[in-house]
Amino acid sequence: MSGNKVCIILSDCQSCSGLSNEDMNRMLGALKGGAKAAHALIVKAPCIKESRKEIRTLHIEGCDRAVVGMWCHPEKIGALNWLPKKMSPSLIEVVDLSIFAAKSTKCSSQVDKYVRVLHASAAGLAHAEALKDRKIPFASKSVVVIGSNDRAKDAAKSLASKGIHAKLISMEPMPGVNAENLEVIDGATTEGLKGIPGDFRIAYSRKGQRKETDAASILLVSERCLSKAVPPKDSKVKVVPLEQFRNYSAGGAKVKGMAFLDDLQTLTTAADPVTPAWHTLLEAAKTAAANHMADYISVIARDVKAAGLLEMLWKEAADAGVKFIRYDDKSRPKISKEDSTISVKDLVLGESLDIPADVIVAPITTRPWEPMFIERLFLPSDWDLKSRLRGPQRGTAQSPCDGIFMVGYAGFNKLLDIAEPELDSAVAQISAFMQKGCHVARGAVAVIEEGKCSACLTCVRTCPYRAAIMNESWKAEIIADKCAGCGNCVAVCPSLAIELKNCTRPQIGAQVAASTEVVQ
Amino acid sequence: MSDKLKIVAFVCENHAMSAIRAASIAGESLPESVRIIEIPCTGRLETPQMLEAIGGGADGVAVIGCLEENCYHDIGSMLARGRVNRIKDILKDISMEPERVEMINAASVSGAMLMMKLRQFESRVASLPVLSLKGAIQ
Amino acid sequence: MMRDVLVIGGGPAGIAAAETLLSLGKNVTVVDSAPFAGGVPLELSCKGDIECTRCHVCMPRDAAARIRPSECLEVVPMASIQSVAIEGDVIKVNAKISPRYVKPDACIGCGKCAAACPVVGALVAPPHGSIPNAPYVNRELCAHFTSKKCNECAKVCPTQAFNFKERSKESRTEARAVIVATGLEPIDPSAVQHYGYGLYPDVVTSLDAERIISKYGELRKPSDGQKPKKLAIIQCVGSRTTKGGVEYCSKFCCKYGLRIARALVERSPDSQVDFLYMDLRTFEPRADALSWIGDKKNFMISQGVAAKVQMSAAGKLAIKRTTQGDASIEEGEYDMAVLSIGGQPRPETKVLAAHLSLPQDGFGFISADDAKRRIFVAGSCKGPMDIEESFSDGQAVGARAAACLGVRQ
Amino acid sequence: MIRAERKPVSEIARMLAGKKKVLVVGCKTCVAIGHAGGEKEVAELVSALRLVNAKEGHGWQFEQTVVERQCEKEWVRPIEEKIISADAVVSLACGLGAQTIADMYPIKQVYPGVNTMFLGVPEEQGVFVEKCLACGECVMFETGGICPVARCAKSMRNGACGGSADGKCEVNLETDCAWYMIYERLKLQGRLDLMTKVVEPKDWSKSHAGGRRKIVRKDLLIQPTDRTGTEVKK
Amino acid sequence: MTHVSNLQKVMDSGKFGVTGEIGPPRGADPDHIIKLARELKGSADAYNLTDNQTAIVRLSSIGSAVILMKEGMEPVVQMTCRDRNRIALQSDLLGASAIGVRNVLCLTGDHQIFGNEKSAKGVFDLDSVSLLSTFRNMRDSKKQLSGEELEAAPQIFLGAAENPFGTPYEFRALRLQKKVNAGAQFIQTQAIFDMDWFERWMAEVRKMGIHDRVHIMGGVIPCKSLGGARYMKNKVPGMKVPDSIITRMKNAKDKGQEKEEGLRICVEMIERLKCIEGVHGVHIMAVMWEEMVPYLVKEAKLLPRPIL
Repeated sequence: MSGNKVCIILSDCQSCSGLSNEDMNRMLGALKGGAKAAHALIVKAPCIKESRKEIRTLHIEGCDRAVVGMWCHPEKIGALNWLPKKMSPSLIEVVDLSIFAAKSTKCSSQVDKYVRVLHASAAGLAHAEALKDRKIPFASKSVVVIGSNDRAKDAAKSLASKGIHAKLISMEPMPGVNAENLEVIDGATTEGLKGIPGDFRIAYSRKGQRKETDAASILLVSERCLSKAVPPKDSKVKVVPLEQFRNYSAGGAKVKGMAFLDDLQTLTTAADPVTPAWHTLLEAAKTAAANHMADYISVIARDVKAAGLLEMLWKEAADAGVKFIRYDDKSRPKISKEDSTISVKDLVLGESLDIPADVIVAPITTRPWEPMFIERLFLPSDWDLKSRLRGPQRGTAQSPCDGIFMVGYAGFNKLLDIAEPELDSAVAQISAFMQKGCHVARGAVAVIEEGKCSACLTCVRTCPYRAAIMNESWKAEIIADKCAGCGNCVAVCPSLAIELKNCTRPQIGAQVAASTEVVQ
Repeated sequence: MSDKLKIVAFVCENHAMSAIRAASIAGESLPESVRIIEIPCTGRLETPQMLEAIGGGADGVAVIGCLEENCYHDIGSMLARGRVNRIKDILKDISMEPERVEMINAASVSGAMLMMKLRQFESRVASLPVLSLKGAIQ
Repeated sequence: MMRDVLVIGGGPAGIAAAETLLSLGKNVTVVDSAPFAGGVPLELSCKGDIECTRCHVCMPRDAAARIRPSECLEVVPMASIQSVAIEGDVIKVNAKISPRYVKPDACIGCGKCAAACPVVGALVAPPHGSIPNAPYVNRELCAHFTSKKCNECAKVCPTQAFNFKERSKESRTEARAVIVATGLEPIDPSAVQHYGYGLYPDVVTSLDAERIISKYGELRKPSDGQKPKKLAIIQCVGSRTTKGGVEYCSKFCCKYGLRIARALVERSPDSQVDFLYMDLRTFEPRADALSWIGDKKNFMISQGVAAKVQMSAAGKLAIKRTTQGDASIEEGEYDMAVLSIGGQPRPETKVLAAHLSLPQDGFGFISADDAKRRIFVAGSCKGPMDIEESFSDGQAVGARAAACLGVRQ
Repeated sequence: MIRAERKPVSEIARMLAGKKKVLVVGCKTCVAIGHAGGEKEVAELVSALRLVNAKEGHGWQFEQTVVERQCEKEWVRPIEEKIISADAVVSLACGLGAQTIADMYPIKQVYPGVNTMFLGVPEEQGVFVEKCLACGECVMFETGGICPVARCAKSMRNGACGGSADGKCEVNLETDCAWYMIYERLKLQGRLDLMTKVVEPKDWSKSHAGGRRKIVRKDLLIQPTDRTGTEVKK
Repeated sequence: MTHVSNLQKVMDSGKFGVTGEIGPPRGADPDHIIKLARELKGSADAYNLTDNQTAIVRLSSIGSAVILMKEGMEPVVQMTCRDRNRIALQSDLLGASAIGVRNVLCLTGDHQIFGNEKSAKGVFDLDSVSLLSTFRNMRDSKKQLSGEELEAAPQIFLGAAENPFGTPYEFRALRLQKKVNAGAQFIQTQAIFDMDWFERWMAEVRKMGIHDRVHIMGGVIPCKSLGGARYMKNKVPGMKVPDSIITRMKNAKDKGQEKEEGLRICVEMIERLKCIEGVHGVHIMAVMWEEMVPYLVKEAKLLPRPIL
């Protein structure tokens, strides 16, 4: 790659750099002197319109790449809009020299440092290969929504109403769901996912047949995996799931005691997370109290998660006569075998209570996606569905795989009323995504050198974007259109078979050499 | 061999770099000795490159990446930490000071804290005996 | 000129809405009362040391850093809404803009002025993710106004961005839709006398604590600048109370309170942190919220209401609280107390709601928006929300606004 | 596959004291995939040694290369000149590779750069566990597909010993007791009767105890048939 | 069948057998054994001589056996597969038999990692079960393992150890059966503290009808201190010490009567063992506390020991 010539363009913004004319000339000399740059020149400060024009039309024979040294940070003055036209943007490196300026010292004392920095970048750039971002128009025009609950239904509908062709794949039958450009594939289980954003292929099995459908984007609305509540053996208590409470309350006869639980551990041994449906729970408790459905109505909870304005609902329920009992981690409530009561040690008062509970209302608790499912969808399997997926730098409900969105319990257990706006935002993001109409594949990709791969699968296991796969001939292959150019595969490959185009080994090597070189 | 301190900082171009920018706009600039090499992700960094930096005459190597669990590329900074530890082991093994390499995590918003950590690292390195490499690296 | 959407308030919700609208091809004006759009998160610090604790502070700030002012996005900071008039399907908003003394579009963010300024806090540099990305001059402190005509910053500025002659001016914006995202303001805990805020220097609010942390990188006692050996974090200050606060639960305090605690515990293992709370209302399950504790000795979490903060004979803070397990009262001595304060609707919200004739509930939250008149409400002026929630709510509302304006060909 | 562990750099440096031209040879088969002696590790070792060199001034000159399978002569031949011209060869391949080179070029000093550990499988990224001892007489057919010889600390044939507590091995409480697993497996398969019968002692002559082992595939030998009747001395 | 040893006679005659345990010293000095022997004489039918217990180098068990026999006492020689391959084991057996050793206890042996020669190569050529069957064949069919004829068969009463508290629990009774099938004539169990557990196990054993094919001797350890008890509970793999014991020791410690309590517990254990159907004896492992054996035996009303 040594044939490629680099020129160093330095802005003479003296007020910013604090450099005198002499300094500037000294610097220019040093830059020219360095073997790493073919050419070096000084231009007027880019914060002045005219000089931008000058730089834009700049063309130096034999130089197809440039390092631009500036004294303020590039985004600020929209560097990318006025950089030399003749050169590919990815071959121009803008260096904000101001961040290398020591606060106190007079800048002229730092000329060597600036020179070193610029030389380092130049040396690096000399090795860089030509790269261009590619736009791949979406092959598919439709969005697939995966999920069986109401929210999935709503999402599909609202997408359809935005004029996007939506497909709803749900495990359960979805009778009576029909709208314009909405296609319902119910009773189907997702089998797998292939392809790139804009051209996903989702395999699913329905009635024993394996079918495939296309999608530009995917929205995962998690199934509400309701953990089943099983009443303990030989106890007389009746267990009503919270989501069926409405039907029960319609014809429910008056009982002695009714207890609402926040956690299924009391009923099952399975370690379920506490209920996210506090709104529903408090509403139910309130109605129960209002309709005098029992003499003693209690909510037994570790924490009364009446967050935000739910607090008021809690108060109302309490006023209506619902008793709230908090228990401790160490002493969970127990359902007695003899009579229908729950014995619990009140956390605040510290005394043990026997709470009459002929009817126990079991909470809505949910499980996140089974890892199997994630595997099948070929998302990074190590998402614990808490942190990775919801890392702040991703928009809400956005997965690192571009074009795939997750909401509701697909994320993790959260208060239901938080899940609601999330869905809208996901829908918004999808429609924005669909408007783009094309997937921009970053030119900066990792490529595998012919015949060097020893098929160790390390890159396949490592790649956070699942861009590395094994091809038919069982050699690793990187799907350029998925690759985000992070280079994690490069560093783990045991046979150095992978090279990152925009950050090659010689490039880093040269930069290291330049930045550690001895100062004359 | 210059008598000035030289610290090579491999900086991920995402959160870490924007943290440095933010700090510099606030008038806080990098320590005199630190030289930045921007890389797409700290996970791209390989052990030889760090060793070469030291062999080339750097007194210290700092690897600055995103916070774990919040790495722009999901896993990069975690892998980087592992490699930095590997280098520490090697240095210990060949009786050099493992303090010469350091992994620093930073979020885009914590520029001031990053600068503080860098300065601390610089002073730590400065306190170490001057690295005298008899022969240069081929 | 005519804008598609006017976003009032540049906090997480406002930024999110603006970003979504831009991505959907709408042009947006964001007006904000603060010198920097970005909202409360701009004052908060990252709680992670090595690992991200998902406090989501950087979420809106990164988003703001992504969107730069252009012809599609105009940001008007330091603006206070004067009047709102709805004529047909055009909404006219008049705002008074107080002087900044720095021309944002001229500034190139080289950071020289900040380095040159002799008075601490007089020239406030833009934190990461603030719009505009240019400093502003604090009239109260700036030496140019207080005493002699100091001119250091203007001297070093390469682009002559400073203008001390600047006066406050009127601005009128016409838009086809409005998104109200005025957010919350922190509750002043000095109303809650029994916590002794303002009375004892070492009783600070969580906001103060975060400012201290982001300044020094560690928590220090305001009184003597020492690291506190024993520290109490008191939850639900000004929230869930009928005296000196609001009745509702502010929702986000558990989240950040616990994260501040984690940051302190992990960064300084030698100081003891006690976390006094009523109910743990983090958005994640309790087990996940507390998983980081592991076998750390210097963290104690106890359920029970902190009753009173007094000065003990030893000159320390004596905190009375009901202990977990029984109703008895226990007293502990601490060097420092951090009050996790909640949030309440800003007074502006009330005015604005009146202008736009939006319904408000008893607390001053806007209880419903008015899609017919293209007036939308986003984020925590609808009710307490944490950063993440109001961010995603902003995105959602932005999308709704865009939808109601229709797709432009 | 054959799993190996990188030797400490200092140890290798000690081996190389007084040498000048050093050739570091990796192998692209087992050790590469096991992240012990592939091209990556070769590069790391060389740059680490360069550091030592720069520090202590041994005057080493390094050459680095990697072959497809170091345990086969044909693959080693191509780098013959390099080996000849070096006065010390550091092999990052398993014991086989190192010995192949050593046997091919008796005058050359060949140094092992890794410790060859065991036959193992990758349990997860970066974790390798032993599962076979190459004992020469596979008994898995009666232990539910779990090898007690390799996975039991005492290579017992009639387990589990009294030290098996909560399904863990007494020697290392992290590792599962092989015989506990075997019991579970056989129970699953309904073949517990296999556990109740007394198993005769193992024939160790088929393992290393029988001296250097050798496999002769007569059908693969290229020589007149009449002589292949007797045991071939090769 | 013929009786080769006193221990065998005692138990065959339906009496409750008692064995003690003597840990050979970590040196060539015989006096230690002689001293202990004199203290213990008459309080048990035979005395186990451990074979480099927990892989710590000690005076060999056969060597100690000679000393013991000089004192007119009957040894139970322990043989582990850890240190010897089949050749050494068989020859040692012949040797032992030749000098008059009659009781042999076949063990696999603790792993060398626990001992003071950690870098030793563990042999484990055979394991306890195959060792039993080997010795049985040598005795009964006069054949060594390879099948070759021996000139004279050894005379031995074959024993084995079993741990009812190891995993997999359901398998433990089966494994006992396995050892009996392999030729075990008497069994010394791992030390028992959880007696209920042991009784359950015995019930299983009885169900399988093993108890009348073999003499099962329950193992007991008198705990010297609370620390010791805790150690056995937490550190020793495959040992079950219920909390009730710990609390008893703790309370005793507060009263300053640890030792007494430890002995009391041990005696109670023996008392209970006596009443369990199918248990034909007790094996007292008073590690580093051998001198207490006579006291225990006396307290458990097992004196005088019958001489047959």
